[in-house]
Amino acid sequence: MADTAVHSDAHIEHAGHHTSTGLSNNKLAMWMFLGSECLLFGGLISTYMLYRGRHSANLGPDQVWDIPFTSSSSFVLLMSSLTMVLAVSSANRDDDRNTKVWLSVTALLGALFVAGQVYEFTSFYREGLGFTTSLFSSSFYTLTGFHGVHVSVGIIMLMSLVGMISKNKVVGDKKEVVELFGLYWHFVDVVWILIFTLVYLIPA
Amino acid sequence: MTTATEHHDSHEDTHEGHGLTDAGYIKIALFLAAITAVEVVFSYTQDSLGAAFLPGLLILMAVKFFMVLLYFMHLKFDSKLFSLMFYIGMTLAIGCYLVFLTTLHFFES
Amino acid sequence: MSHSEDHDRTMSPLTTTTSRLGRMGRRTTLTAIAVTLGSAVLAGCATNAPQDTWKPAGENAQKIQNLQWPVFLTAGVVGVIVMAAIGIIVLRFRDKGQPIPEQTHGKAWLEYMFIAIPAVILAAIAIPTVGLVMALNSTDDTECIINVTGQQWWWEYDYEVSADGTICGFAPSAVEASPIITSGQVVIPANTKVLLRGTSRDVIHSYWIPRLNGKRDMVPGRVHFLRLESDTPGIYAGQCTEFCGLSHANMRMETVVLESGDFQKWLDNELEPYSAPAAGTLAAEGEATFVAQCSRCHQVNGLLDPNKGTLVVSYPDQFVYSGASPNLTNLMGRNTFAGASWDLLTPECRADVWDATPEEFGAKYLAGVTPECLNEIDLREWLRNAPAKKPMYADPTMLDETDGKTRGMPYLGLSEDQIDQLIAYLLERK
Amino acid sequence: MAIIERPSEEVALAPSSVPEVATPSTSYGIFRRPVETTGWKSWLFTIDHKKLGIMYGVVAMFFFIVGGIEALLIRLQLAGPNGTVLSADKYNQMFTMHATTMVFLFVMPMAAAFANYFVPLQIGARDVAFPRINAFGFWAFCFGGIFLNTSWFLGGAADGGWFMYAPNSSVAFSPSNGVDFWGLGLQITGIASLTGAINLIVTVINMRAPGMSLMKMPIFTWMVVVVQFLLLFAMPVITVALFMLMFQRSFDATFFSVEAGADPLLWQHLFWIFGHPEVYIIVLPSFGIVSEILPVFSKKPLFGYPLVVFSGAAIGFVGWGVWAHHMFASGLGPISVAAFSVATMAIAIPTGVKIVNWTMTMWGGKIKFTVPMLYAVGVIVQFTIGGLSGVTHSVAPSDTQQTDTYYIVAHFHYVIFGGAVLGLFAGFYYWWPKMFGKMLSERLGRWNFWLTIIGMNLTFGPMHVVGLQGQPRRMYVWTENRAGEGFFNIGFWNLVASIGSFVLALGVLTFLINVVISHRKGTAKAPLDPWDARSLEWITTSPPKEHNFDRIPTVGHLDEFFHRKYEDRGSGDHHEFHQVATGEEVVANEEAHAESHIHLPSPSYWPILLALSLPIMGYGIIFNLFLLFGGAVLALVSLYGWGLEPHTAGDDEFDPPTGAALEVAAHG
Ligand code: HEA
Ligand code: HEA
Ligand code: HEC
Ligand code: CUA
Ligand SMILES: [Cu+2]
Repeated sequence: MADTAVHSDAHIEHAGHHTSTGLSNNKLAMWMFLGSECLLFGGLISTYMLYRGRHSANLGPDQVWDIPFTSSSSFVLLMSSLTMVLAVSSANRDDDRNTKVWLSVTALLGALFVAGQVYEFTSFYREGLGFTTSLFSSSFYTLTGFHGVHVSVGIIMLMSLVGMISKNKVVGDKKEVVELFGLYWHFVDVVWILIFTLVYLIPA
Repeated sequence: MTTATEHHDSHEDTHEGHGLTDAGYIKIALFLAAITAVEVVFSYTQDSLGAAFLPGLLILMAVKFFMVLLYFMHLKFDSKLFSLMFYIGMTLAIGCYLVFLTTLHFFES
Repeated sequence: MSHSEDHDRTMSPLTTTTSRLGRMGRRTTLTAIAVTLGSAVLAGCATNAPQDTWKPAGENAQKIQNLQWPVFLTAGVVGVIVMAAIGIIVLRFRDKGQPIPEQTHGKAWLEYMFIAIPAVILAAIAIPTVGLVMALNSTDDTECIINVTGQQWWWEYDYEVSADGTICGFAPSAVEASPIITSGQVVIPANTKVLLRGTSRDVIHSYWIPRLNGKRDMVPGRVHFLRLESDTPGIYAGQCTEFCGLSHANMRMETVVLESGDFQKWLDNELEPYSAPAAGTLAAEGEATFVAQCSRCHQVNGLLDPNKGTLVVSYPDQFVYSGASPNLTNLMGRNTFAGASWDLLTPECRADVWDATPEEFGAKYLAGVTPECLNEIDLREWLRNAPAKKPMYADPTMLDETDGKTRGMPYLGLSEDQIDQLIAYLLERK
Repeated sequence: MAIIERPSEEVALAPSSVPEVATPSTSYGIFRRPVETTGWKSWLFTIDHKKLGIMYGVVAMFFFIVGGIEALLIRLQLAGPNGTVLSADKYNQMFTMHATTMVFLFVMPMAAAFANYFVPLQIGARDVAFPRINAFGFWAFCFGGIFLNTSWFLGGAADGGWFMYAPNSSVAFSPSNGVDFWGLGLQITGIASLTGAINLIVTVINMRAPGMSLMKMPIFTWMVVVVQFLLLFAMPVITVALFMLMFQRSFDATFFSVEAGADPLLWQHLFWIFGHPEVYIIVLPSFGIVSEILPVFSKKPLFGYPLVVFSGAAIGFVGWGVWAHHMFASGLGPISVAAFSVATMAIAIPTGVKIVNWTMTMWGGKIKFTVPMLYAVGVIVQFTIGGLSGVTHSVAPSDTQQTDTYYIVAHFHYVIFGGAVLGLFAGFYYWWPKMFGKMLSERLGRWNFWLTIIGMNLTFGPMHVVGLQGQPRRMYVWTENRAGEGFFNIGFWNLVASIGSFVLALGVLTFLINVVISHRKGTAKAPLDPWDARSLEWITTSPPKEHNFDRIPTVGHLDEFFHRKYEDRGSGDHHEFHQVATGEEVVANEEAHAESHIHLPSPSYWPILLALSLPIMGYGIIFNLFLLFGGAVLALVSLYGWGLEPHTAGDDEFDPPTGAALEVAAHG
């Protein structure tokens, strides 16, 4: 993902660590990216909030939500955060095998979540709630769709990482790469925590 | 960028020695799951909760949010600079969008 | 202003700071006075453009004016001070071989002072600003409500009849009051606090009569209010100021202020029943053409279909994307058309009305467009090919996105004869 | 580029001499990793922040001329009543694209050019933190800009004005593809801004030379950091808005469909939450440049450096709470209007700090009015005019008389042209010798300056009058009916503005001529330290070597370079500065202690390929979803290529392997 810093001595592997603050460039960059993402999701969530009540009579949030279903898929995503953190922890112990296992489990749970979302979308669609049906539907699909794309990108990245670890092709510090992916993954989870409460649980 | 003279090995103090044990992570995950369950219960008992419903849900949400942020994402143990980067974004987002919704009379209904 | 430049140069660069500041102070006071006088003079003779924002003719505009001139003055003085300081620096601190100055990094007290001074000035501006924002927004004393609706690229006015059967407090003398719908020019009684209740049928427009009040956007899906009030009869020009597409430049409006007597006359005239043109005249042929060509979009109240004898009701929503076209019942009662962008009066007649004194104005305006005064050139061009005169989205081959509906009036392919007839017919609409 | 530089006398004396050229071998099957250091490939695949800086500059300059010609057409149209140079349709496209081009394709990238080139030099780094992302950012901007402008030839450019208010931006009201191009183009350049922001902030936080604490950082670097933070947090907001616009137009979403109950103010809020920080994004880099130049030519440190830093940060911060001053007439309701009105006034305070501290920097100085200094002083004067008219807007009731008139146009051209653009020109003249080792002519420079100043005041000054006389903006024609007579008549002042714009164009032309002449005169070499400068970027050759510094300087002072040259021989309150070394000597001393092992990351194909995939996907969304798919595949391939590529080409990727060269010890 990220380049290593230009460095003034020849130990390429350690590049990026000799910094003014002693912090890793990559991690700093990731945190900034996540800070920036706050404003992206904030915008989408507020748009949804503004528009959630603007729909045709029988196709509003209260009519279409299936709280038990969404709760379970939220639970799945929450647990994927646990497996992710276990992957990071394994990577820190240089335990490649467990790292790969936990990363794969994380990707799997993520995929389960996305599958749940796809199911949810199709069932909403069958009930007549298309993307263009109402302001509520446009902003709902856009918000959750953006989140879903973030999860999907995360899944692809996790699987690629598993592959790269197997082939020993990770560029840079392996522990750190796993940690960075973890940060991204947890952030996506955190966003879902907000969405789950603000969008699903609080009635319009 | 530093020269060799200022060279210090920083991976140690950024990666290891902080954070939780795996068991700790599992406990947190269980806690999070429990809160989620409480939230769902909340949503079904809305009427009996009355005025406590909304603030209750929001507080639970915030607790979950910060648990993941502080423990899973290590923000609690990591450099303050990382926190700064994230919290600036978070604060701006909350501040601006709340004002934005207020000017559109979102909270008046 | 003549500077004492030579004097400056001869001064030693080591003069103490205090004396420099003292001299600067004196000079800026003088300049400030000069600027004050200057702007007063300029404001005095800036009577020119009809949309001059510094020539209030109504209560709200006056309140704004009372707030803005001191602000401009303050800004001017600050500007002059900055420039004077730069001027002094340019003259005094050139490299003339003096030693390298002390590498001072600043003086704390000076820095704080330069924060405090602007803060105080701005606070002094902020307080009356907040007060006026609130004051301008109060609507409790409204005496008359007129609905205004923007659409590409003209304004429609709809005078509601209030519960007691009056319009703006005026009861029509002859007939029963029914809603009056006009376009382009809004006629209001003098000394009356009129509230425009506005919205839009398509994109955002902005209603602005500079001499009466600031502007207010008229937003589709929202209703916004704007106060208009004036005690001086006359025509007050305005312009749509929110970019609204192709002919935004040609979307104008005018507010006509009439004494109460004149307003009553105007009202009565608006509500007069339809009078069909005398049979056999050119205008009567025009009526038939109008029914055939125009009445699907344009309403003329009381018009009967000459063949069927039924009342003709327009249905512009089938042809125009915004769903409306101007009501032409009393077209010649106003004196501009097509978004108030062209005159219905010849230049001489126009000048006569526009430049009339407040006392004479009412009568001249109520005379409407007489045959001698009709500006036939522009009206003909309009009827011949409206989109060529005023850019509109009316090419029938390019209307996929709007279900074949035009935005604005399309080209109708009228013959010159038909145009003659229509003009004769329209001339009687007042 | 994995070559070791041998800093010898020859290299130091002839900075343009090219280091050893390595021939690449094959590393991607038939393709080879591009390790050339000369020729077109060395530019196309470079990840060197200096080359990228220059490329940013060249492309931005090109777009300045494009945007300028659009402005001239606007002024031609408005020179007289009922202009016929442009149709209404073309006129609307013209001002939309003029603003878009100037803001997003000229000022922002030009600031990025300076930031890229000088931030690493000013903090004593050898490159930015993420050189490949840097290259990607440049190409994304470049392709995004080209993409945006191809709309002219593909059915017409965007015509909704640069803030593209909904619902006028919907398909029904703007049926050409222009708005689609606009939205996607800005999305692409937005990615460039976002990656650039992260890159530069990390660079500054993490790659400062030893001893350079934050409060010893050159002020330009500081202002760049503030701007990058603004970008970091403002870009996602416009991203959300642009996505909604794209979904609205391409996939029939309802965000702005009033029939469905949409609130058109949603777009306005999102646009201006981004848009107001954006105007400070535009101006702060120039504030930084001016803050560098004034001390140099006044021979005094910046007055109140900490306060200037904090005020910059404060502007950045307060700038987030004032956006609705662009919506005073939108119908927000009195409480919001009053609150935003007061917040807007507050921003004049930190901005005032800058003006005052600049003035105080010069006060008591030993001032040389070189061309960069003239421009810097020009900024103070011209920006103040614009800032003060800004304060008159902030008074919300008055603003309802001013908004959407030429008085606003006057305001923002004074702050943008008078603040940002003049500042950029100051930067050109100041840093030209550093970047190219050649001076720009001072004589032509003075012509350039005075023509520009006279031109800009002639162009934008009359707009105050025209606006207060009630002429709205964005009108393709004005009529004599509304022009009035006498001194303030709109007709006369419109003509003056139009004439002024051509004087301005002449001024810009003079600059281009100056550049050409300077580069034709092949031999005239700039002195190493032509201005007696103060900051770190001057402690190296001009232009700097590929690795910037032979030895990373250790910093003890703000204005490190100055303190290496001058010594205070006074005692107590009495100061007496004496030159103890020339710039040449300082640089020679650094070279004498050159470091031996210097690794730089190698060029790469992937950044440009990834950037190329973006406009392809853009065309795909507009014209053909297969193309979208093709672009996505290219993006994916590039991402994998990127992810698997080591930062530095292995020694074996050179032919012959350069391993041996690594061992060559530095001279001396
Ligand atoms: C470089 C870009 C830039 C900058 C720096 C500014 C700076 C400011 N702007 Fe401007 N602005 C724009 C670019 C910029 N603006 C643009 C592009 C638009 C129009 C967008 C569009 O509609 O297309 C706009 C529009 C705009 C509006 C909306 C107008 C409207 O459409 O109705 C307002 C309203 O408040 C405003 C206010 C201000 C203020 C108060 C400042 C302040 O920051 C200025 C502060 C500076 C000073 C005040 C001068 C120096 C200070 C002193 C010498 C100290 C003493 C001063 C006092 C005591 C007053 N601006
Ligand atoms: C960075 C921002 C920036 C810059 C630098 C400029 C620069 C200029 N601008 Fe612009 N402008 C905006 C940002 C900017 N503008 C914005 C945001 C708007 C609002 C748009 C909207 O409403 O949506 C606007 C709108 C705007 C309008 C109002 C249009 C309208 O409302 O109808 C006008 C009118 O005069 C104008 C004029 C100019 C001129 C004459 C210049 C000059 O300074 C240009 C000088 C440059 C040159 C002249 C190029 C030099 C060319 C050569 C050297 C080549 C020589 C070739 C020939 C002579 C043919 N601008
Ligand atoms: C398809 C609809 C349509 C038809 C048919 C049509 N018009 Fe119009 N007309 C409009 C619209 C829309 C406008 C407002 C255009 C504007 O000002 O931007 C308008 C404006 C006018 C105006 C100016 C009105 C005012 O108050 O400013 C006149 C006069 C006029 N039309 C006359 C006619 C005549 C006469 C005919 C028939 C020969 C005709 N129109 C046919 C749609 C139509
Ligand atoms: Cu209506 Cu502009
Ligand atoms: Cu602003």
